[in-house]
Amino acid sequence: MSATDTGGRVSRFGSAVAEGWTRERFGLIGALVLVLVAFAPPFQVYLFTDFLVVALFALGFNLLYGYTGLLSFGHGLFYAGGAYGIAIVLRDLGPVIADVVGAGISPLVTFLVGGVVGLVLVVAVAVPVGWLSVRLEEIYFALITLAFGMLGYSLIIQDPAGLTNGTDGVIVLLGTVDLGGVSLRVGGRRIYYAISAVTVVAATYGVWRVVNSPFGTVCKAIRESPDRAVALGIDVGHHRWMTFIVSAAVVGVAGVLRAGLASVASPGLTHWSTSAIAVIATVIGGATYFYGPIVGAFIFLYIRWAISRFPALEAYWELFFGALLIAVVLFFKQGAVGGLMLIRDRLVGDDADEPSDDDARTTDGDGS
Amino acid sequence: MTTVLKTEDLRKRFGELTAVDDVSIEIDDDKITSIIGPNGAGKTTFYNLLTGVLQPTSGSIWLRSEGGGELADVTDAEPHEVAQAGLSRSYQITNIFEGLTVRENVRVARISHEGTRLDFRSRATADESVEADIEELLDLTGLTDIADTPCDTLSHGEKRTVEIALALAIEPNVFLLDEPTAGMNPTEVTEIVSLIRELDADLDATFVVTEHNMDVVTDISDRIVVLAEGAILADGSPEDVLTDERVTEAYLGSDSV
Amino acid sequence: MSLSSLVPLIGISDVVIGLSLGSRLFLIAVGLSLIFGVLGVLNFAHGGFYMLGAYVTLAVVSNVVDNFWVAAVVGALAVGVVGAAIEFSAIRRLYERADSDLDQLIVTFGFVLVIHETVRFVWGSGSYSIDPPDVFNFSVTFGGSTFNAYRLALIGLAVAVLVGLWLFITRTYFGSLVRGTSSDREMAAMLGVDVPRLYTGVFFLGSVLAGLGGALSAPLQSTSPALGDQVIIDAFIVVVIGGLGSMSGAFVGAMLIGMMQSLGPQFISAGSIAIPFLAMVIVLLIRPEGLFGGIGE
Amino acid sequence: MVTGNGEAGNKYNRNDDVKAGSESRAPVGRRRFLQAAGAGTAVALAGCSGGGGGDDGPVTLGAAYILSGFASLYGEEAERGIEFAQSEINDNGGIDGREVEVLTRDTEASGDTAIQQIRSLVQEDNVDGLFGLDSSGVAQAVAPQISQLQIPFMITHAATPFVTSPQGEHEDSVGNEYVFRDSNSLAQDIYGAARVAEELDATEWATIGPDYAFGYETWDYFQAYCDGLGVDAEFTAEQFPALATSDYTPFISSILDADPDAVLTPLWGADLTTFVGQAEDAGWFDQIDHTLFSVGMGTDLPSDGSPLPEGEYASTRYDPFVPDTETNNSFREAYYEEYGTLPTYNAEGAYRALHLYKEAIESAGGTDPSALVDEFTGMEHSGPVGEYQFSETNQATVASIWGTVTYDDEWGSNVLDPVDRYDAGPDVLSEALGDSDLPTGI
Repeated sequence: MSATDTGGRVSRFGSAVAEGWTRERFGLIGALVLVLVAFAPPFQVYLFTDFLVVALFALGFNLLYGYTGLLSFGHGLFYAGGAYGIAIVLRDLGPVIADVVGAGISPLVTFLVGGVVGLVLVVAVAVPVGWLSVRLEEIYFALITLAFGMLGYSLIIQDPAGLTNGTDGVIVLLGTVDLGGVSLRVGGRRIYYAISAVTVVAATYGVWRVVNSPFGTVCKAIRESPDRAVALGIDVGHHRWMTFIVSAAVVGVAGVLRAGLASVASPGLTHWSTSAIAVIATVIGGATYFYGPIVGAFIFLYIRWAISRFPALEAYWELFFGALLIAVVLFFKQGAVGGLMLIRDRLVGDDADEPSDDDARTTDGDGS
Repeated sequence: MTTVLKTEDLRKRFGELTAVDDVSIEIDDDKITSIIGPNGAGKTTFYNLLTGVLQPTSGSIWLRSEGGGELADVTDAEPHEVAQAGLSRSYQITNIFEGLTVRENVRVARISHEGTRLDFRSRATADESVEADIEELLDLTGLTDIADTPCDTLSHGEKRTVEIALALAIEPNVFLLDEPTAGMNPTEVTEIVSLIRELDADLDATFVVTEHNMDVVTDISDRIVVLAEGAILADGSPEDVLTDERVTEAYLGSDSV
Repeated sequence: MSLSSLVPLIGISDVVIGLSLGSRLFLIAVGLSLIFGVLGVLNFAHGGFYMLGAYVTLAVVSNVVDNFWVAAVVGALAVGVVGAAIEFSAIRRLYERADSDLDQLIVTFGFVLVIHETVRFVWGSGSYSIDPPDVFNFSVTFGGSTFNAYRLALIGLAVAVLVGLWLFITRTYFGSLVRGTSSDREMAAMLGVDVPRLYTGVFFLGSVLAGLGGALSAPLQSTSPALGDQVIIDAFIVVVIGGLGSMSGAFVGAMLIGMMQSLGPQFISAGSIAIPFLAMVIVLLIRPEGLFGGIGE
Repeated sequence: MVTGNGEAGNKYNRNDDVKAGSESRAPVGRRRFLQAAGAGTAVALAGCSGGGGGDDGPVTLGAAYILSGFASLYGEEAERGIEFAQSEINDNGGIDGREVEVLTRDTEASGDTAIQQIRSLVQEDNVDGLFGLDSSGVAQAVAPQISQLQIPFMITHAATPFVTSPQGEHEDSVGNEYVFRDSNSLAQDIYGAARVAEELDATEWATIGPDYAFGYETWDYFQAYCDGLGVDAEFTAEQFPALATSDYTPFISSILDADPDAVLTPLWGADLTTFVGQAEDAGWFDQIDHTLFSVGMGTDLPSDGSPLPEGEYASTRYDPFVPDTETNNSFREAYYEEYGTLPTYNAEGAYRALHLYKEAIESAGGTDPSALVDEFTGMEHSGPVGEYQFSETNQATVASIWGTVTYDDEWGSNVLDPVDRYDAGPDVLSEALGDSDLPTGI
């Protein structure tokens, strides 16, 4: 890529930002927010990291639900898979890795190795589980994924292989990187936030690419009408299986980050009530929108936090989300993102060309 | 004249009911063939057998593959394999991707045809030749003006046209149209009939139509096959078939119920 | 290692306990199965209904009338009213949707949260238990093992509910409407059945069964807000194994799982809680309509 | 009738139709609400972490207990102890003239939740010190976080020895300089159980415990002590049902089939109440000679129907009658006057934690975390539980207390009578553990 090409891109980006509420301007604001959050008080950094992780969890879940119409009540299995993968590597291989690469850098290397192991583990589980599950549809798919999730939960609790430490889970200690006198605690709020933010942004971009690829376009078609897709020569079962695996992998990445954030990989991650968090966030945010799960996760985490500021109410936060879930499904299935779009259309007028929508058509501009 | 689709002694039983009863038929590429029959004659079951949605109890189905190869046995093929082999269909009750725009609908079909279904790295819109094909198809079916409209906001007639565009986009050898004029007003019927005539003239695909509207049937068909109680009752040119007494009887008999 | 001495023979008490656990599971599952069979709704909140039935019964016994049976009936009817209200105000809006199955599941999941938190608000997060009704509150010793006579009574009650429900469905006019509507809704509507009212009625009946299950099981378990979440999963296992929509299937499935829960702690030390889920997966894959009987009663 | 008050009497007169495992009460609800709302404003203004308010403002402490679910009564008891100590301190000049405030948070029975709550207390509410914790599993997950947050944590209940066993001593050890415990640990408590076992005419032993760290560790330590002390014991059956199991019958039946002479059970909270009722139905107390309840007296709240059957053995971390000192007697009397019940060990542990902070802050002249840690390290202290010192591993050298459950009409409550105190210092435990690789945690 030549220098002028880069310069052209930059100036094009600049004019796009100046032009109006374009994708570029939203992107720039988002990047600024991500940087600014790093300087917030520690608890706010923590809360925002939590939001990013839950957002990625829901985003992965919605790849299956929003894009192929399969509602999984068992994605906690992959969330836990990522978390346990890294937790077990940290516990059992940490010392070995330290011997090989030296103690100074080993926490970072172990974290990376653990992340990769977690991801591989998740995919290894998702391949057979997905292959079996996508044979079923609708309620039956929800039930079989729930059963797989709870099967995982039972096995983690009962720990026949002696790996998961039963009900108590595996403690995650990320350690401190020590390089030439500079020491950085990997689990430190701001450092871990940086790791999470980079990972989540990269994963989100990856999912966005998938959604807008030929593969993702076919996914959307399957959601709209599976038998029509079949009649066009699409092997819907196979496609759903592939989507299942990609979806699980994304959730697995979120699980890896969850382990470091929570400092423990606990069996509760694979319980159906954890899987339900992805459902809640996605439905509230709007399942038909790419950004729906992210906005939903934001609402979920921050409203929960706001409620927790009032201990008299704290115990009853689930009531709020239960009621919200019912209201959204009954009266406004577009969810929060749909609501935001409505508001934007009112404010900007209908002539704005849907810049923040998720669909493939929004990318027409950069083809040339 | 070439045979593009052939069934041999095709039979489908549901318990005690024989829905399709030893149907043997050869479809030729130089004619528009209409398959008609009273309600319950087995047309839908017959279509579902041809497209692989149902498995026949006995008999076989042969389809000429793309590019004029040999007839291949597709009796046991999965529905998507039948479609890939060159048999496309439209549905009696409109079945399109409602949440997508017209162009996206067609793009899905083109992606399927191009075999890039599992490509998750590149952009769906990145392949310029695919995009050009889409434009051409939209132009052919007269959908260019509404290409970026989400389908759930289209009129019934427009949706029926999208349905045809979708089925055509996979470049079928054989195109099964299941009641293309169902639910249309007279203006829309005229438009769709002329579209089918145009397409038949412009494309290599062989059209097979089921239809209730007898005016449409006589208008577009070169050959009519009448099904009754799962079996072929009559087969021939429109003039011959429509004057056949057994056909009149079958229809009147069913209508009088 | 002393494991060898851990393996006893199956005693009478194991069977009685297994059947009583199964009876409890049947009472939870049968209403779930009925509602699914007729309405096609998988009611995630059914466990919450069961828990609510137990709480209302406890509250009535301690505050209103000191009679377990009266309280159980009040509890069951109260839950029925709650269920009917939920069907009428929320679930009804979803029948005509394209993806109604999943929307129903999500909405009823919303009610799981609402019921759980409401119960916590009213009764706190602790757990309660209740003595069996006096008639059955005595110990029975049988082949060297002792159990409360109410365990036997519960088995009888479950059988009575099964028989009563069967008679109701097969011998009454309402039952014939239910059967007709479950096999072909459009046809039933054309024949003049008021389908919406029938649906509300069936949802009421299913909810009553859930509430009754909670009420009758209360003397044999502790009642806490977590109960609903625990039993709904058991109920899913039972109805899947027995066949969604099948009542006799729910009975057989419940007894199987009950025996498994009774014998599990003795024979399988690790992995015992995984087995029901494994069974659920296998049944869904091989025979999604369930092991016993098809859709119907 | 729900038995929700003191007149209910011994559960074994079970005339009541309903017995309550616990019932939600919120004696300090309103106050907590106001404090938290105030703290929220303070954070918004202060904006960053560290130290807490100035030296003139109140001393803020964070408490983390189980306030909901199967063991919520432990949190509620701790709240009473906190409230009691708080008004005692604030009515007598506070801590160096400063008021003491306590923010109480619910950990549930989840390590994940507990860590989040503790982070919020430290980083959002800027508390000066932390105390609490009921669950051993939670404590094991929390301890490593405490050393990262670099703030003292006084555990008042969670009993796992591994949080006061320095990291590296055993593969499960997570002890560090910031984590202390003012009540006795499982290693101390179960030493007493083995001493009781020594005296009993029972050779076949079984256990039924909760399916997490605490249940397993209790059984491991018991077996190790029996070996170490040369107790003639065989270990014949073990069952570990999940927390919050609603029906223990299959597990009970399985233990009964094995027919042991005695059973040690660390079930606790509402689980214990449920278990005891169902065990009684199954004829447990007729068939099994001795049952040892290692957490029994914490659950055995007179107000909630006193679940423990008379004549069985139970331990406690604090006994309201022993030692017979002025401090203990006046604490018991004042507490009884205030709440109408005897103080449970969880109330006493929390009560003492506040006094420990008072002493440390006054002695250090401020709330600097590392100064507080220095003060606590090796501190000698006395309270209702007696005189004790913090060991090298930050564990209080309190005694193991076991006795026979006896209903006492005067107090309307179960008490331990007769009761024995077993000295459980480092040397005693390490000798009793013999060849075992389990740490003493002291």
